Amino acid sequence: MILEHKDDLKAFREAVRTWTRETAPPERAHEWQRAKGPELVEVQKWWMDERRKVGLATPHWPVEYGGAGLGLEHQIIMEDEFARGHSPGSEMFVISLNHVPATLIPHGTEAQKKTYLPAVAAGALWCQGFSEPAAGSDLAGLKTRAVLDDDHYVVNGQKIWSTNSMYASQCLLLVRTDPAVKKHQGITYLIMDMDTPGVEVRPIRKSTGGSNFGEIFLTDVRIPVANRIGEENTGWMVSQSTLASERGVLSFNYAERDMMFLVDYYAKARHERAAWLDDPELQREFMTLFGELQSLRQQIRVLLREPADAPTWSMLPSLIKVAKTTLNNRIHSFRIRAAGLSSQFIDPAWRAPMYEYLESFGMTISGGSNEIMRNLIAERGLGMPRG
Amino acid sequence: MILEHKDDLKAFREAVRTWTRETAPPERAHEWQRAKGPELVEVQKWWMDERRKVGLATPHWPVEYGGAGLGLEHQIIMEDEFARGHSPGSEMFVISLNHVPATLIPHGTEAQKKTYLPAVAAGALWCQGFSEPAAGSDLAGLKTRAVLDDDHYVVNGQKIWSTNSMYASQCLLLVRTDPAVKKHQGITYLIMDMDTPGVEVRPIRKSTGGSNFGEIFLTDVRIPVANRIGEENTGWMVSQSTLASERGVLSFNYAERDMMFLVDYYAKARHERAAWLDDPELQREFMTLFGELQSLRQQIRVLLREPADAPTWSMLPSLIKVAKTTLNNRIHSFRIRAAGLSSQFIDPAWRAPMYEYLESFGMTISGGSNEIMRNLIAERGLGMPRG
Amino acid sequence: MSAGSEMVLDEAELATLRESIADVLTSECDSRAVHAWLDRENDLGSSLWRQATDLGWLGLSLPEADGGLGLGARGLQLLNAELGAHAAPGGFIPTLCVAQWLSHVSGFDQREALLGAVVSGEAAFAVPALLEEAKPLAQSADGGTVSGSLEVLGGVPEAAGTTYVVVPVASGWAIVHVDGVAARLDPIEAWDLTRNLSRLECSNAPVVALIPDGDGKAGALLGSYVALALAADSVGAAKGIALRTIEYMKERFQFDRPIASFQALRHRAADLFIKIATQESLLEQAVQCLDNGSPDADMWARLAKAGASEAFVFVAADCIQLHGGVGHTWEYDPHIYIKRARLNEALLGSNRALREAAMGLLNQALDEGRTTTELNA
Amino acid sequence: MSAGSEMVLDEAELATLRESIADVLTSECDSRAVHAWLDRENDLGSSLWRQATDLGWLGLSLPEADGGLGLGARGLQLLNAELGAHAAPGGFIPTLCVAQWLSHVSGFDQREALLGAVVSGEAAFAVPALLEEAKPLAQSADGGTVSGSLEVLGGVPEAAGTTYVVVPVASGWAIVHVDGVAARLDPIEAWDLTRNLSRLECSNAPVVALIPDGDGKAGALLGSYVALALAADSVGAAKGIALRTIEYMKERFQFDRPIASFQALRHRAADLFIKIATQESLLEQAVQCLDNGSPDADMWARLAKAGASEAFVFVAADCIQLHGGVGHTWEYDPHIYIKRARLNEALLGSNRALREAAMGLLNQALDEGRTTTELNA
Repeated sequence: MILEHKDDLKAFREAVRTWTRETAPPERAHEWQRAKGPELVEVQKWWMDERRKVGLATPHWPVEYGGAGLGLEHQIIMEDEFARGHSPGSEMFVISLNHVPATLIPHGTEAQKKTYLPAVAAGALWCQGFSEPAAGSDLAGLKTRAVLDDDHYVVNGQKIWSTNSMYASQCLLLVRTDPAVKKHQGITYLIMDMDTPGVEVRPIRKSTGGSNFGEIFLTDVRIPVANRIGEENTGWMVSQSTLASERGVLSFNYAERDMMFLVDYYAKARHERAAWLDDPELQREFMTLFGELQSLRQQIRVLLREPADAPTWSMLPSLIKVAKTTLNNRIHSFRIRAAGLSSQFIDPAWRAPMYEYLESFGMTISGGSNEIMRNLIAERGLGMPRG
Repeated sequence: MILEHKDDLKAFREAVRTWTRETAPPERAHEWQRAKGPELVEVQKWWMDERRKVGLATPHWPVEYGGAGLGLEHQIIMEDEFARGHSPGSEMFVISLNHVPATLIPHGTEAQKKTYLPAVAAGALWCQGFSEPAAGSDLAGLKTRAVLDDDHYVVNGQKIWSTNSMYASQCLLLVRTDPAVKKHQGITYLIMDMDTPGVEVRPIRKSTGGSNFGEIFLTDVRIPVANRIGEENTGWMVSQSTLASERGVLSFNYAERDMMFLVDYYAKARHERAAWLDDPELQREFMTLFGELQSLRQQIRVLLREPADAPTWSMLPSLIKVAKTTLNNRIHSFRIRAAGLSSQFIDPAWRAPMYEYLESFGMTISGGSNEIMRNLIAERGLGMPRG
Repeated sequence: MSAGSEMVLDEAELATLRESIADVLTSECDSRAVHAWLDRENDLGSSLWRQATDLGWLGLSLPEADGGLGLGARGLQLLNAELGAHAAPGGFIPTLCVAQWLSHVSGFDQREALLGAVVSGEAAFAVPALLEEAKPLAQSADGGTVSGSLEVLGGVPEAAGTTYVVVPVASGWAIVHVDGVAARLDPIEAWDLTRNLSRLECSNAPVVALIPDGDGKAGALLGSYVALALAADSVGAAKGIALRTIEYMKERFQFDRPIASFQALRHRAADLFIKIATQESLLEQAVQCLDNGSPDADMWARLAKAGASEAFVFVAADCIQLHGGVGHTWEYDPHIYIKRARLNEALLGSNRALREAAMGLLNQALDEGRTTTELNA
Repeated sequence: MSAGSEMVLDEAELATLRESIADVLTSECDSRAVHAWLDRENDLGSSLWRQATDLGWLGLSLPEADGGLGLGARGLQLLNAELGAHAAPGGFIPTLCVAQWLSHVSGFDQREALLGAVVSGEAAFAVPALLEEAKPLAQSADGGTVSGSLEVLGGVPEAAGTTYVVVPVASGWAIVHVDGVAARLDPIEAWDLTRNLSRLECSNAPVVALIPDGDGKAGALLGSYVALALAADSVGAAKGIALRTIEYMKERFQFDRPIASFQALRHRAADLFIKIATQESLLEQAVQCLDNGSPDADMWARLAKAGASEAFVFVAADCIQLHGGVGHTWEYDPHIYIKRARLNEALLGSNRALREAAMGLLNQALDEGRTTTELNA
């Protein structure tokens, strides 16, 4: 019904828009905007179910794996319409719908693809076990140990910052199988069922008091060799496919929503005759932020146009990463100062300034800290030698 | 007449004040304020001559070398009164009056002291030949080579950033006498007459177009061994006495003058009803800068109270160095924006905003760049290990 | 109205006092204790308040005649810097500042009773959270009662005794006793869990005492004490979290090196201390002026609060980032400080308004032919 | 008033054109040539102007009907970014912007003559240096002449031909021919030696043409072109000096390592490019809006100029420091750029005023029920 318009982008957009409006009417947006924690999981599961009913859960997957083979332009239209329609988000399923196929399709066995891809398409929530407490930005420094015992790996160690691990059924797991070789060698990639004995997830509380990621403690966890993706000790290479699967579509969706929010924020301020509107300094600061957010949207559009297989390394994703995360922090810092004392009261409202401000500090670290990004920009982008 | 009051600080201050007002009446301040280049040299020589007549040129020197043995508190009073009286500056004689005795008195021969200290007291202008183009912040990396030839060193090489070297009669010179050993060893300290054949000084043009330092080119310059300060290859050790001789008195004088200037600037703006006074953002920015400048004056007073021979390394000089130079830059940047377009027109007025702004970029580098200061603060002050 | 007080302790004695306060807080109010307090697992708020009373902290600044140690603004600075460094919970700022203020204003007869009760820990104060912008509450015809509502800093649940609120009225400042009936304090839930914010509801609440303030100078002085206390808290807290962060960076290894060894991070750490040092000295200026009874104290105190709280926000925010991934988790310290920093920034009045007020005071001084920058040399 | 124009070159062709401009400037206007120009040792100003004429740069943006290449705002951006990158001397911005503006406003009969003369290099323009704040000059009763004085950007000594000035008058904008008698341009000595600033003195100077501007939209459009050109110059120049600085840092050794290898400096270099990239995209927004004839072009152009010129100041200033000791000497490049940056910042109107104007335009759009942020996805 919607997918039948896939060859006519205009009609496709129209169909997505109509469906979105009917399925998740913007008048109900407050319901999902205020959801947090398990409630948010429920909202996103419901929304993904609805998308699935009309073929919009995995339309970007290859046809042979149950997708519709739609291209990037369709994804962008979808994300654009979802953003404009104030629909629920889907960021919880980023690993399931993007990382899992990006890893399994090139590197998985046929059995793995047949087992896991349909399950993911049907709504299984996956998490990722890459980061470790001691490794931090040095991802390849991971120490979680896997020892082969007959047809199982016995895994001991600890993972951290694993988004939604407390709700996930499976985990994309990196383990060390050979501690004697260089750190990038000796890593193996496994699929771990989260209900395997010895797996314990403890939610990590963030500065807001909420939790959306956890620590995964692994004690003598037995994972079948059949769950290995790729050969033993090739995990680092396989993981590059996982990490490369993020193509900016999510950033696009976020930036679109951020601009809609900022425009609404301003309209509301005018409507309420907010005091800050009379302060020239704050006026100018707002216009500066407004301009930079529009600029970010322009940058993301350039990023989406960049060919995925460009021969040279592009600075753009790193530039955008730093720019968007610091801009986000500055916008909410502005809102705190514009609101004054009341910003310091706990406020359950959607996107309360102090809540968003605190959350923004997660962004400047996760997904490659801004310090790592600056290293990359300087070294790979500008050719400045390492010290 | 003034020195006779040295045991009564209040009377001493009064005497300095009266003399300053009579000798360099503030009504004539515009004469020395607009002086630049050779004209400024003349002004400062005249002023130093006047100071000499009443014993205020070298009062801080030990009595045995022709000084009056006055302490730091007297120097501070003098600098305070000179600043308040809008008198001419004396920064050209910093090396002559501070670095030379601080080096010669502990390390020089009797003959050197007898030759040079009276000459300096009589008005000789010295310069310093430490920095080199290739060495930069790595002072000890100097390459200017001195080879012993009978009773002379034959010197070849190049010095840079040598303040007032085009007007100087002598130079405190660091040379490399042993290139085979570690860089801090193998350095020798010499006194060089600037009229020795083979010495060529080229003024360096600054971004303002003016010059107050030069490059010194040394070609087969023959310097008598008798001009060596300390033993051969101990020059680095000797140079620490030179560098330690700056005790913050000059910073004190500058900060006092800067605050007087800022207060006058503000009074003038009010008098002329400057447009920026109506802009709340600029009002607040001015008050921020005003507060920080007062804070700097407080910091410098703490610095002056710190014992010179304190057992532990103090962060304070480095903190002040970065704070004062960046504040200076910010103040003039503010003045540029407050003035608008007219700040971009060449203006011969004293302390024109763009002139001072451009000059301020010299300060963030010279005397130990702010980057070196940050290294020192982190390593020595905060105990953070080198990478 | 002079706020001058003579210094009763010399520098070495002040240093000893500061150390003794720091020692108590290091032992009673370390990171673990504060975290437990946030999770409602201990009674740190009231135990600290009791201890402060026992140790005489609440009277540190008050004149000796009022049962205090006579340390004035210097005492406020010293104590609040340490409380800030340890992110200590409690209603110290409003109680200390109002008491200090009451010892310097005149024209009411409750001074002895009120100040005595503060020193003995039986009374606590609350002040308008936005003191600089506070609008007068309605008074009854005879001026004997006030009615209306107001957001206040304070309302000290940990204090066993009586709470009084300083309430702006048309003719000055009314002291109102919170009796839970005519005057009620309802706690406001705020991000910073180390401070108490409340909403005062007055309905014909009897006025215990009235501080007349025809020319606004009394209110300005109270504002100066609050400004100074917030600045001291900010400077102390900024230094506290910066030092903790540097310790963490020395222990945290990445790429087989302590992250403290990365030059880009070392330079940022240095910049934090450069900023802190600047604000520490600006605060020093305000302390000296308040203790000297300088007519410029109001200006410097406001500039100090604006600068220090902004620096605190900057420092605390960068400390989150310098911690890496754990920086924005509940279990580590930075979030405690960034929340305190943001609250300090908002309290008393916006820093924008405070700097404008400072410019007004500067203009006034210039119009009166007074220099505001005089310093001994 | 629509400024819409259709794009006549595709992306690859634009890239080729950009490269060809860059090639010419790299060969004719490298660092050595610009330094010689500052020292009055060559005639770079006029040789570059001649070359620009010969290569058709002055007509790049103009409609094909006017003898141009029809590149519109895109052409202004592309050319000025390259001129900025090389710190090229000359009066390009006023001439290019006024010509572009004249091709889009109507109501006067000199269009063909004036634009033809620009393309052929026979005419140059000057505009009020503070266009956004320019006050009308006095007009004679019949409106035929103007009198008064005004600071202008332009007055192009290197241009062989005739100079015209756009002068604000009560009813719109008068084009005045600088004849040296009734209208005179006196050069203003400025820190930035790569630009021409002049004081216009008019004494009953005849009006060559009048652009009526009852609703202020014509003036706003001229301001948008100038804003866009200044933003492009700023972004190009910021990138230019940043790249030169990084090259210098790779060659400059300290402590036996290239200074480009110090992490603290590498992170600062990265930050420069993050800032530049942001402003480049904001400029892109303005270019698209101007070329699409969007009613929001005036808003975006002003935000682009404010942001880009501030970023340029930041970048050029940090490049001085990143150069170390030589950074503030005459012989190295950074001072050329910081002076250009500071001038860009001041031109047209203060960035504070431009952002306020942008907010006014945003409010207007919202009042008209228009979104200003629409982008294709």
